[in-house]
Amino acid sequence: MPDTRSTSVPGTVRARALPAGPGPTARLILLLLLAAVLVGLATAVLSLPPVAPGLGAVVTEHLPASGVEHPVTAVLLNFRGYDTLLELAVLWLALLAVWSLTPAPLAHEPTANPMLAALNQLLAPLMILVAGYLLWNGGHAPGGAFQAGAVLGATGVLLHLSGRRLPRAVDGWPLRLALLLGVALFSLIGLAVMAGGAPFLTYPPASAGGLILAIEAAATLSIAATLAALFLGGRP
Amino acid sequence: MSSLYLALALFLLLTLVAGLWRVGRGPTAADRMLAAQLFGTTAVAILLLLAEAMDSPGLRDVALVFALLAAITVVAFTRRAWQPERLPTSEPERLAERAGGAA
Amino acid sequence: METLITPGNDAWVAVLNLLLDGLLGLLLLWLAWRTLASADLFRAIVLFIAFGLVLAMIWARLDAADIALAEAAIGAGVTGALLLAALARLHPDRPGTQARPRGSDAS
Amino acid sequence: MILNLASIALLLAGALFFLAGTVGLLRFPDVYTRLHALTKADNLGLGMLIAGLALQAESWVLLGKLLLIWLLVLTASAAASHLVANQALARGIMPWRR
Repeated sequence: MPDTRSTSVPGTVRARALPAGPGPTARLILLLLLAAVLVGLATAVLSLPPVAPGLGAVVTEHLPASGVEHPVTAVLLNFRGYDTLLELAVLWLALLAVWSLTPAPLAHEPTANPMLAALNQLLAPLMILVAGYLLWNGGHAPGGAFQAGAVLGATGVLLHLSGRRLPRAVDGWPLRLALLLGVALFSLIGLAVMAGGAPFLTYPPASAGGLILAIEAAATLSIAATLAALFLGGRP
Repeated sequence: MSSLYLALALFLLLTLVAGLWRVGRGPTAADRMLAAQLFGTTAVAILLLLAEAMDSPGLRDVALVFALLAAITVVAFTRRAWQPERLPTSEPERLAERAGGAA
Repeated sequence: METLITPGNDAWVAVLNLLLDGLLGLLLLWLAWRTLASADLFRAIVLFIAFGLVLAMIWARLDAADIALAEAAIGAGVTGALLLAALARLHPDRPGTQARPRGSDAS
Repeated sequence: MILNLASIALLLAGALFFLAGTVGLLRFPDVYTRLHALTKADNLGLGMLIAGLALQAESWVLLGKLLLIWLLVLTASAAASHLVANQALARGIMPWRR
């Protein structure tokens, strides 16, 4: 498609004049290197055994002990709980990085729009409902904390875009608490099971279902708060 | 029936590919954005067809999420990136904006 | 009924699956290339949004509904809006986008 | 059998409207006319497709979910086209005249 003349549009940054590209010899070498990588990748993929000896069988075998019925959730929240905990922490570090760069921009929202207000009234409750549905679904079908958190975070983005602002009382420590809740509850439960003699994050099978749901609910709130706060573009 | 669903999904994917031309062509930012919005609707249709063809009900939830969040990008676009206060700064931009009516 | 639309079901389904997956894969690569190569940032964002859509469909084709769901929610709801807002902040000449002067607000 | 044929007819008609929507996106002369491709053709196409799928639905829950998806897409594109048309007018893009 693209014509490179780029009739650039508002809201775009035009590239400065690019330096001249590589010469013909460099191009040829580049092409050969890329071809070598392609051949290497192709042989690697083609030499894979047709049925990969993955960990699927092990997961299925231990599924009853995990407290949930959906294998993906079992792996994410139980068998490989560490990974998910650290993922939550990574999201949180990203927000810290943004906050350390700049304070949030002053909120001069363009004029209020009645249509947007109506859209909000219709969509926001539905989005919260769907987030709850996805969270609940995680136990037995595709869904879970990240998906629910992203939908809930998108609700925050939509509300922010239509001019709703966090009340002054909430954007201090209550916001920080919401951001921390997921990691905090996850680690606390992980540590609490150690009191019973089990290793970190190894839930007793009898209560695993409830614990996972609690962790997921907290993580959903934290992920939503983090994503919405990232959208603010700075420390509130 | 399954092959009909797959054939329709393939057909819709082809219309999506054709729509990409508008993303490249513009001329205004809104044209590109509209094309993306249209892709969203097409993707919802494709996912619903695939859910039926592959007998995988989870894909309907993916379509539901797409449908639910479809408005947000356009709201962000009109409220942030495409505001009238900022006048087009260069000649080609002004031309493109005016030509939006006559191209 | 089945045979009315689909003579030789299995062969058809196999061909259609191959075409669908092949087209999706090529489309994803092409979109990735255009997104990275585009000098116009706004166009790159729109192409990236389309990339997210195609990626979600590919996860769907791989029967990974969980990841398709995450990609749909993040890609459609947050990333596009985030990139557009970031693009708007690259132009500090517009009212409403300046960063608050440091220290003006102690909260 | 009749249900099946009706479903197939609806699915095919839906696909046809999607094609019309894409042709509109490519061929219409300006932003305002291209909005029609987004709001009319594609939404009708999706509606027909969903009706076609709904005829095959096994449960009421599924039927409700399909209907909800359609209504959400309708809402989203109505809002989108209003916002875009409004902003385009505010920026001074003239509607196309022959």
